[in-house]
Amino acid sequence: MAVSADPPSQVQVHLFAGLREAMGWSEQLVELAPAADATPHQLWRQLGLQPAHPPAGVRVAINQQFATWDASLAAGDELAFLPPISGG
Amino acid sequence: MAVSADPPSQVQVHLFAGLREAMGWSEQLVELAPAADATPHQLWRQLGLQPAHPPAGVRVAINQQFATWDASLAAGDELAFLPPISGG
Amino acid sequence: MLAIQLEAEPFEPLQALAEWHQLLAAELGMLPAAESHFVGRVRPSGANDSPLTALELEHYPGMTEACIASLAAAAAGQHGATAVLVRHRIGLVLPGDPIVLVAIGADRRGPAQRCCQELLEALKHDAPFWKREWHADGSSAWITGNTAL
Amino acid sequence: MLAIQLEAEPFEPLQALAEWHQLLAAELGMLPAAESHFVGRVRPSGANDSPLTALELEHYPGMTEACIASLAAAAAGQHGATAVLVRHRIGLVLPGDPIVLVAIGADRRGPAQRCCQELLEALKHDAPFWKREWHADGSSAWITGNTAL
Repeated sequence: MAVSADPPSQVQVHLFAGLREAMGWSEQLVELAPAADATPHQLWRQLGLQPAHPPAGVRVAINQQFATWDASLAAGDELAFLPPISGG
Repeated sequence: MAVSADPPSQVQVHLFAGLREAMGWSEQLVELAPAADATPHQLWRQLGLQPAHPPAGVRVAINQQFATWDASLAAGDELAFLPPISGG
Repeated sequence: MLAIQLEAEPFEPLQALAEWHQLLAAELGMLPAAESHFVGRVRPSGANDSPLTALELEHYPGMTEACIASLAAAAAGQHGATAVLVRHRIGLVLPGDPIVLVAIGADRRGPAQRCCQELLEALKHDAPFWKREWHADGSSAWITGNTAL
Repeated sequence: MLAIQLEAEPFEPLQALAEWHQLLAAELGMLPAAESHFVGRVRPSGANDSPLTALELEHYPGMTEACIASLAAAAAGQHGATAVLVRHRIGLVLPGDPIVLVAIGADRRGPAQRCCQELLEALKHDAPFWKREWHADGSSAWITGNTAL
Protein backbone atom coordinates (compact mmCIF):
# COMPACT_ATOMS: atom_id res chain seq x y z
CA MET A 1 0.00 0.00 0.00
CA ALA A 2 1.03 3.59 -0.46
CA VAL A 3 0.83 4.18 3.29
CA SER A 4 3.44 1.57 4.14
CA ALA A 5 5.96 3.36 1.87
CA ASP A 6 5.81 6.54 3.98
CA PRO A 7 8.95 7.14 6.00
CA PRO A 8 8.45 6.10 9.62
CA SER A 9 7.66 8.99 11.99
CA GLN A 10 10.73 9.04 14.13
CA VAL A 11 12.01 11.43 16.74
CA GLN A 12 15.57 11.53 18.03
CA VAL A 13 15.50 11.72 21.84
CA HIS A 14 18.45 12.94 23.94
CA LEU A 15 18.98 12.60 27.68
CA PHE A 16 21.62 14.43 29.70
CA ALA A 17 23.50 14.28 32.99
CA GLY A 18 21.70 12.55 35.87
CA LEU A 19 18.74 11.60 33.70
CA ARG A 20 21.02 9.97 31.11
CA GLU A 21 22.80 8.02 33.84
CA ALA A 22 19.59 6.95 35.59
CA MET A 23 18.11 5.64 32.33
CA GLY A 24 21.34 4.15 31.00
CA TRP A 25 21.12 5.69 27.52
CA SER A 26 21.91 9.05 25.98
CA GLU A 27 20.03 9.00 22.69
CA GLN A 28 17.40 6.90 20.96
CA LEU A 29 15.45 6.99 17.74
CA VAL A 30 11.83 6.68 18.82
CA GLU A 31 8.96 5.70 16.53
CA LEU A 32 5.92 7.90 17.02
CA ALA A 33 2.71 5.95 17.44
CA PRO A 34 0.72 6.46 14.19
CA ALA A 35 -2.05 9.07 14.41
CA ALA A 36 -1.03 9.89 17.99
CA ASP A 37 -0.64 13.56 18.86
CA ALA A 38 2.92 13.18 20.06
CA THR A 39 4.18 15.60 22.74
CA PRO A 40 7.27 15.57 24.98
CA HIS A 41 5.01 14.61 27.87
CA GLN A 42 3.59 11.67 25.95
CA LEU A 43 7.10 10.52 24.89
CA TRP A 44 8.34 10.75 28.48
CA ARG A 45 5.68 8.18 29.40
CA GLN A 46 6.17 6.09 26.25
CA LEU A 47 9.90 5.78 27.07
CA GLY A 48 9.18 4.89 30.68
CA LEU A 49 11.32 7.74 31.98
CA GLN A 50 11.34 8.03 35.77
CA PRO A 51 9.61 9.38 37.77
CA ALA A 52 6.43 8.83 35.77
CA HIS A 53 5.41 12.45 36.21
CA PRO A 54 8.34 14.63 35.04
CA PRO A 55 9.85 16.60 37.97
CA ALA A 56 9.41 20.37 38.01
CA GLY A 57 13.07 21.15 37.30
CA VAL A 58 13.27 19.09 34.11
CA ARG A 59 12.95 21.10 30.89
CA VAL A 60 12.30 20.14 27.32
CA ALA A 61 13.98 21.21 24.09
CA ILE A 62 12.71 20.53 20.56
CA ASN A 63 15.25 20.99 17.81
CA GLN A 64 17.59 22.58 20.39
CA GLN A 65 15.08 25.25 21.47
CA PHE A 66 13.34 25.28 24.83
CA ALA A 67 9.77 24.05 24.36
CA THR A 68 6.72 23.20 26.45
CA TRP A 69 5.72 19.73 27.60
CA ASP A 70 2.61 19.77 25.41
CA ALA A 71 4.24 21.03 22.20
CA SER A 72 3.50 19.00 19.06
CA LEU A 73 6.30 16.77 17.82
CA ALA A 74 6.78 16.18 14.11
CA ALA A 75 8.69 13.45 12.31
CA GLY A 76 12.40 14.19 12.28
CA ASP A 77 12.35 16.40 15.37
CA GLU A 78 15.15 16.28 17.90
CA LEU A 79 13.73 16.10 21.41
CA ALA A 80 15.80 16.52 24.57
CA PHE A 81 14.93 16.16 28.23
CA LEU A 82 17.08 18.53 30.26
CA PRO A 83 17.55 17.90 33.99
CA PRO A 84 17.98 20.99 36.22
CA ILE A 85 20.63 23.27 34.70
CA SER A 86 23.68 24.42 36.67
CA GLY A 87 26.05 26.40 34.50
CA GLY A 88 28.48 29.26 35.03
CA MET B 1 56.23 88.35 78.13
CA ALA B 2 55.71 84.61 78.42
CA VAL B 3 52.74 84.80 76.07
CA SER B 4 54.74 86.21 73.18
CA ALA B 5 57.12 83.21 73.37
CA ASP B 6 54.28 80.81 72.53
CA PRO B 7 54.56 79.29 69.09
CA PRO B 8 52.21 80.98 66.67
CA SER B 9 48.95 79.12 66.05
CA GLN B 10 49.28 78.24 62.45
CA VAL B 11 47.23 76.07 60.12
CA GLN B 12 48.43 74.79 56.77
CA VAL B 13 45.68 75.34 54.20
CA HIS B 14 45.48 73.44 50.90
CA LEU B 15 43.34 74.18 47.85
CA PHE B 16 42.75 71.84 44.93
CA ALA B 17 41.65 71.79 41.31
CA GLY B 18 39.27 74.58 40.26
CA LEU B 19 39.41 76.24 43.66
CA ARG B 20 43.21 76.32 43.58
CA GLU B 21 43.16 77.85 40.13
CA ALA B 22 40.49 80.41 40.93
CA MET B 23 42.39 81.61 44.00
CA GLY B 24 45.83 81.42 42.44
CA TRP B 25 47.48 79.50 45.29
CA SER B 26 47.67 75.87 46.38
CA GLU B 27 48.87 76.11 49.98
CA GLN B 28 49.34 78.73 52.64
CA LEU B 29 50.39 78.85 56.27
CA VAL B 30 47.62 80.78 57.99
CA GLU B 31 47.86 82.38 61.39
CA LEU B 32 44.84 81.71 63.56
CA ALA B 33 43.41 84.83 65.16
CA PRO B 34 44.26 84.59 68.90
CA ALA B 35 41.42 83.37 71.09
CA ALA B 36 39.26 82.87 68.03
CA ASP B 37 37.39 79.58 67.82
CA ALA B 38 38.83 78.70 64.42
CA THR B 39 36.76 76.52 62.10
CA PRO B 40 37.03 75.70 58.39
CA HIS B 41 34.08 77.99 57.78
CA GLN B 42 35.75 80.87 59.59
CA LEU B 43 39.03 80.28 57.72
CA TRP B 44 37.20 80.23 54.36
CA ARG B 45 36.02 83.77 55.13
CA GLN B 46 39.32 84.89 56.65
CA LEU B 47 41.11 83.83 53.43
CA GLY B 48 38.55 85.56 51.25
CA LEU B 49 37.76 82.38 49.34
CA GLN B 50 35.02 82.76 46.74
CA PRO B 51 32.06 82.60 46.80
CA ALA B 52 31.78 84.03 50.32
CA HIS B 53 29.40 81.27 51.33
CA PRO B 54 31.07 77.93 50.48
CA PRO B 55 29.14 76.09 47.72
CA ALA B 56 27.32 72.87 48.64
CA GLY B 57 29.69 70.57 46.73
CA VAL B 58 32.86 71.79 48.48
CA ARG B 59 34.07 69.55 51.30
CA VAL B 60 36.58 70.03 54.06
CA ALA B 61 39.39 67.81 55.32
CA ILE B 62 41.34 68.30 58.53
CA ASN B 63 44.59 66.34 58.76
CA GLN B 64 43.54 64.46 55.61
CA GLN B 65 40.24 63.27 57.05
CA PHE B 66 36.86 64.54 55.93
CA ALA B 67 35.54 67.00 58.54
CA THR B 68 32.62 69.35 59.07
CA TRP B 69 32.63 73.08 58.37
CA ASP B 70 32.28 73.90 62.06
CA ALA B 71 34.97 71.51 63.36
CA SER B 72 37.52 73.08 65.74
CA LEU B 73 40.94 73.75 64.28
CA ALA B 74 44.05 73.40 66.41
CA ALA B 75 47.55 74.76 65.88
CA GLY B 76 49.48 72.60 63.43
CA ASP B 77 46.40 71.23 61.71
CA GLU B 78 46.38 70.67 57.98
CA LEU B 79 43.17 72.03 56.48
CA ALA B 80 42.03 71.38 52.91
CA PHE B 81 39.11 72.71 50.91
CA LEU B 82 38.01 70.07 48.39
CA PRO B 83 35.96 71.11 45.37
CA PRO B 84 33.43 68.55 44.04
CA ILE B 85 35.13 65.18 43.66
CA SER B 86 35.11 63.29 40.36
CA GLY B 87 37.24 60.17 40.55
CA GLY B 88 37.17 56.73 39.03
CA MET C 1 29.97 42.24 19.01
CA LEU C 2 29.67 38.76 20.49
CA ALA C 3 32.64 36.46 21.12
CA ILE C 4 31.59 33.11 22.54
CA GLN C 5 33.63 30.00 23.08
CA LEU C 6 33.32 26.68 24.86
CA GLU C 7 36.65 25.46 26.15
CA ALA C 8 37.42 21.76 26.38
CA GLU C 9 40.81 22.49 27.94
CA PRO C 10 41.97 24.80 30.74
CA PHE C 11 42.00 28.44 29.65
CA GLU C 12 43.60 31.54 31.16
CA PRO C 13 41.02 34.35 31.64
CA LEU C 14 43.58 37.14 31.36
CA GLN C 15 44.88 35.66 28.12
CA ALA C 16 41.29 35.44 26.85
CA LEU C 17 40.72 39.08 27.83
CA ALA C 18 43.91 40.12 26.05
CA GLU C 19 42.74 38.41 22.84
CA TRP C 20 39.35 40.05 23.22
CA HIS C 21 40.99 43.47 23.62
CA GLN C 22 42.88 42.93 20.37
CA LEU C 23 39.64 42.01 18.64
CA LEU C 24 37.84 45.04 20.09
CA ALA C 25 40.64 47.42 19.19
CA ALA C 26 40.62 46.08 15.63
CA GLU C 27 36.83 46.22 15.24
CA LEU C 28 36.00 49.37 17.21
CA GLY C 29 39.24 51.28 16.82
CA MET C 30 39.36 51.87 20.59
CA LEU C 31 38.58 49.97 23.77
CA PRO C 32 35.22 50.77 25.41
CA ALA C 33 35.07 53.34 28.23
CA ALA C 34 33.68 50.79 30.68
CA GLU C 35 34.46 47.12 31.04
CA SER C 36 33.05 44.69 33.54
CA HIS C 37 34.47 41.16 33.92
CA PHE C 38 33.53 38.13 35.93
CA VAL C 39 35.69 35.05 36.45
CA GLY C 40 34.36 31.94 38.19
CA ARG C 41 36.65 29.16 39.37
CA VAL C 42 36.05 25.69 40.80
CA ARG C 43 35.88 25.68 44.60
CA PRO C 44 38.08 23.22 46.44
CA SER C 45 35.07 21.65 48.13
CA GLY C 46 31.65 20.59 47.00
CA ALA C 47 28.02 20.86 48.03
CA ASN C 48 28.42 19.13 51.41
CA ASP C 49 31.88 20.59 52.12
CA SER C 50 33.67 17.41 51.04
CA PRO C 51 36.87 18.03 49.07
CA LEU C 52 36.48 17.88 45.29
CA THR C 53 38.92 16.20 42.96
CA ALA C 54 37.20 17.71 39.93
CA LEU C 55 34.03 19.26 38.60
CA GLU C 56 32.66 17.80 35.38
CA LEU C 57 30.69 20.01 33.01
CA GLU C 58 28.36 18.35 30.55
CA HIS C 59 26.64 20.36 27.83
CA TYR C 60 24.30 19.90 24.86
CA PRO C 61 26.49 20.37 21.78
CA GLY C 62 24.89 22.86 19.44
CA MET C 63 22.11 23.98 21.74
CA THR C 64 24.47 25.23 24.47
CA GLU C 65 26.45 27.44 22.07
CA ALA C 66 23.28 28.77 20.41
CA CYS C 67 21.71 29.41 23.78
CA ILE C 68 24.71 31.38 25.06
CA ALA C 69 24.76 33.43 21.87
CA SER C 70 21.10 34.27 22.21
CA LEU C 71 21.37 35.12 25.94
CA ALA C 72 24.42 37.29 25.20
CA ALA C 73 22.68 39.12 22.35
CA ALA C 74 19.60 39.71 24.51
CA ALA C 75 21.63 41.04 27.45
CA ALA C 76 23.75 43.29 25.21
CA GLY C 77 20.65 44.64 23.49
CA GLN C 78 18.83 45.30 26.72
CA HIS C 79 21.72 47.20 28.29
CA GLY C 80 23.15 48.77 25.16
CA ALA C 81 26.49 47.02 25.63
CA THR C 82 29.01 47.26 22.80
CA ALA C 83 30.76 43.94 23.22
CA VAL C 84 30.29 40.63 25.01
CA LEU C 85 32.83 37.91 25.66
CA VAL C 86 31.88 34.50 27.10
CA ARG C 87 34.27 31.64 27.66
CA HIS C 88 32.89 28.57 29.40
CA ARG C 89 34.64 25.33 30.26
CA ILE C 90 33.25 21.91 29.44
CA GLY C 91 34.66 18.57 30.54
CA LEU C 92 36.67 17.91 33.69
CA VAL C 93 37.72 21.08 35.53
CA LEU C 94 40.14 20.98 38.47
CA PRO C 95 39.74 22.95 41.73
CA GLY C 96 41.03 26.47 41.25
CA ASP C 97 40.65 26.29 37.47
CA PRO C 98 38.46 28.85 35.68
CA ILE C 99 34.98 27.64 34.63
CA VAL C 100 33.51 30.81 33.23
CA LEU C 101 34.59 34.22 32.04
CA VAL C 102 32.08 36.93 31.13
CA ALA C 103 33.27 40.34 29.94
CA ILE C 104 31.17 43.27 28.83
CA GLY C 105 32.24 46.45 27.09
CA ALA C 106 29.95 49.48 27.21
CA ASP C 107 30.09 53.24 27.15
CA ARG C 108 29.07 53.59 30.82
CA ARG C 109 29.85 51.68 33.99
CA GLY C 110 26.23 50.98 34.96
CA PRO C 111 25.26 49.13 31.77
CA ALA C 112 28.59 47.26 31.72
CA GLN C 113 28.13 46.03 35.30
CA ARG C 114 24.44 45.21 35.03
CA CYS C 115 24.87 43.42 31.72
CA CYS C 116 27.73 41.33 33.14
CA GLN C 117 25.73 40.40 36.21
CA GLU C 118 22.55 39.52 34.33
CA LEU C 119 24.28 37.53 31.63
CA LEU C 120 26.08 35.49 34.28
CA GLU C 121 22.77 34.68 35.98
CA ALA C 122 21.22 33.82 32.62
CA LEU C 123 24.10 31.43 31.86
CA LYS C 124 23.64 29.77 35.23
CA HIS C 125 19.92 29.26 34.81
CA ASP C 126 19.20 29.09 31.10
CA ALA C 127 22.20 27.66 29.26
CA PRO C 128 22.24 23.85 29.16
CA PHE C 129 25.16 22.92 31.40
CA TRP C 130 25.21 20.24 34.04
CA LYS C 131 27.77 19.94 36.81
CA ARG C 132 28.94 16.77 38.46
CA GLU C 133 31.17 16.77 41.53
CA TRP C 134 33.87 14.12 41.69
CA HIS C 135 35.27 13.07 45.09
CA ALA C 136 38.49 11.44 46.21
CA ASP C 137 36.79 8.07 46.82
CA GLY C 138 35.72 7.92 43.17
CA SER C 139 32.10 8.77 43.92
CA SER C 140 30.31 11.54 42.06
CA ALA C 141 27.06 13.47 42.26
CA TRP C 142 25.17 15.62 39.79
CA ILE C 143 24.36 19.09 41.08
CA THR C 144 20.72 19.98 40.68
CA GLY C 145 20.87 23.68 41.44
CA ASN C 146 23.14 26.68 41.38
CA THR C 147 25.37 27.94 44.16
CA ALA C 148 23.83 30.72 46.20
CA LEU C 149 24.22 34.21 44.85
CA MET D 1 43.98 41.64 51.43
CA LEU D 2 44.15 45.13 50.00
CA ALA D 3 46.39 46.12 47.09
CA ILE D 4 46.13 49.80 46.25
CA GLN D 5 48.23 51.87 43.92
CA LEU D 6 48.14 55.28 42.30
CA GLU D 7 49.72 55.25 38.87
CA ALA D 8 51.51 58.33 37.53
CA GLU D 9 52.15 56.59 34.21
CA PRO D 10 49.95 54.52 31.85
CA PHE D 11 49.28 51.04 33.22
CA GLU D 12 47.92 47.88 31.60
CA PRO D 13 44.93 46.50 33.54
CA LEU D 14 45.51 42.89 32.45
CA GLN D 15 49.12 43.14 33.56
CA ALA D 16 47.98 44.55 36.90
CA LEU D 17 45.49 41.68 37.27
CA ALA D 18 48.20 39.14 36.46
CA GLU D 19 50.43 40.59 39.21
CA TRP D 20 47.48 40.55 41.59
CA HIS D 21 46.81 36.89 40.78
CA GLN D 22 50.41 36.06 41.63
CA LEU D 23 50.06 37.88 44.93
CA LEU D 24 46.76 36.14 45.72
CA ALA D 25 48.08 32.71 44.82
CA ALA D 26 51.09 33.30 47.07
CA GLU D 27 49.04 34.63 50.00
CA LEU D 28 45.92 32.48 49.78
CA GLY D 29 47.35 29.39 48.09
CA MET D 30 44.55 29.48 45.50
CA LEU D 31 42.64 32.04 43.50
CA PRO D 32 39.19 32.99 44.81
CA ALA D 33 36.10 31.21 43.41
CA ALA D 34 34.60 34.50 42.23
CA GLU D 35 36.30 37.55 40.79
CA SER D 36 34.68 40.75 39.60
CA HIS D 37 36.68 43.41 37.72
CA PHE D 38 35.97 46.86 36.42
CA VAL D 39 38.12 48.85 34.03
CA GLY D 40 37.39 52.48 33.21
CA ARG D 41 39.04 54.28 30.30
CA VAL D 42 39.10 57.88 29.12
CA ARG D 43 36.35 58.61 26.59
CA PRO D 44 37.37 60.28 23.33
CA SER D 45 35.05 63.21 23.96
CA GLY D 46 34.24 65.35 26.95
CA ALA D 47 31.26 66.73 28.82
CA ASN D 48 29.84 68.69 25.87
CA ASP D 49 30.82 66.11 23.23
CA SER D 50 33.91 68.08 22.19
CA PRO D 51 36.94 65.90 21.44
CA LEU D 52 39.39 65.52 24.33
CA THR D 53 43.13 65.64 23.96
CA ALA D 54 43.59 64.43 27.53
CA LEU D 55 42.00 64.08 30.92
CA GLU D 56 44.00 65.37 33.88
CA LEU D 57 43.60 63.76 37.28
CA GLU D 58 44.59 65.76 40.32
CA HIS D 59 44.67 64.15 43.77
CA TYR D 60 45.52 64.99 47.38
CA PRO D 61 48.78 63.14 48.09
CA GLY D 62 48.44 61.14 51.27
CA MET D 63 44.74 61.65 51.78
CA THR D 64 43.74 60.06 48.47
CA GLU D 65 45.69 56.86 49.15
CA ALA D 66 44.42 56.64 52.74
CA CYS D 67 40.89 57.30 51.59
CA ILE D 68 40.98 54.55 48.96
CA ALA D 69 42.41 52.13 51.51
CA SER D 70 39.66 52.91 53.97
CA LEU D 71 36.88 52.70 51.33
CA ALA D 72 38.33 49.39 50.11
CA ALA D 73 38.53 47.94 53.62
CA ALA D 74 34.97 49.04 54.37
CA ALA D 75 33.58 47.53 51.14
CA ALA D 76 35.51 44.29 51.63
CA GLY D 77 34.32 44.01 55.22
CA GLN D 78 30.72 44.73 54.35
CA HIS D 79 30.56 42.13 51.58
CA GLY D 80 32.97 39.59 53.04
CA ALA D 81 35.34 39.90 50.09
CA THR D 82 38.71 38.17 50.35
CA ALA D 83 40.80 40.54 48.26
CA VAL D 84 40.62 44.00 46.75
CA LEU D 85 42.77 45.55 44.05
CA VAL D 86 42.57 49.23 43.12
CA ARG D 87 44.77 50.94 40.56
CA HIS D 88 43.96 54.55 39.77
CA ARG D 89 45.71 56.92 37.38
CA ILE D 90 46.84 60.39 38.32
CA GLY D 91 48.27 63.03 36.00
CA LEU D 92 47.54 63.37 32.28
CA VAL D 93 45.61 60.44 30.82
CA LEU D 94 45.05 60.07 27.07
CA PRO D 95 41.76 59.04 25.41
CA GLY D 96 41.44 55.26 25.47
CA ASP D 97 43.90 54.90 28.33
CA PRO D 98 42.80 53.17 31.56
CA ILE D 99 41.95 55.46 34.50
CA VAL D 100 40.77 52.97 37.06
CA LEU D 101 40.87 49.25 37.73
CA VAL D 102 38.92 47.68 40.59
CA ALA D 103 39.08 43.93 41.18
CA ILE D 104 37.41 41.95 43.94
CA GLY D 105 37.98 38.35 44.98
CA ALA D 106 35.31 36.57 47.01
CA ASP D 107 33.92 33.13 47.60
CA ARG D 108 30.63 33.86 45.81
CA ARG D 109 29.65 35.82 42.74
CA GLY D 110 27.09 38.09 44.46
CA PRO D 111 29.48 39.58 47.03
CA ALA D 112 32.25 39.90 44.42
CA GLN D 113 30.00 41.82 42.04
CA ARG D 114 28.30 43.99 44.64
CA CYS D 115 31.60 44.85 46.33
CA CYS D 116 33.15 45.82 42.99
CA GLN D 117 30.20 48.01 42.06
CA GLU D 118 29.97 49.75 45.44
CA LEU D 119 33.68 50.36 45.75
CA LEU D 120 33.74 51.94 42.30
CA GLU D 121 30.91 54.30 43.27
CA ALA D 122 32.68 55.10 46.54
CA LEU D 123 35.88 55.94 44.64
CA LYS D 124 33.93 58.22 42.34
CA HIS D 125 32.22 60.12 45.12
CA ASP D 126 34.44 59.89 48.18
CA ALA D 127 38.07 59.64 47.12
CA PRO D 128 39.70 63.03 46.52
CA PHE D 129 40.26 63.09 42.76
CA TRP D 130 39.54 65.94 40.40
CA LYS D 131 39.26 65.68 36.65
CA ARG D 132 40.09 68.33 34.13
CA GLU D 133 39.27 67.99 30.43
CA TRP D 134 41.85 69.31 27.98
CA HIS D 135 40.75 70.29 24.49
CA ALA D 136 42.54 70.65 21.16
CA ASP D 137 42.47 74.47 21.34
CA GLY D 138 44.43 74.39 24.59
CA SER D 139 41.41 75.23 26.73
CA SER D 140 40.52 73.13 29.75
CA ALA D 141 37.67 72.75 32.22
CA TRP D 142 37.38 71.13 35.64
CA ILE D 143 34.59 68.59 35.91
CA THR D 144 32.35 69.19 38.87
CA GLY D 145 30.42 65.95 38.87
CA ASN D 146 30.60 62.33 37.84
CA THR D 147 29.50 60.81 34.57
CA ALA D 148 26.03 59.28 34.69
CA LEU D 149 25.83 55.77 36.01
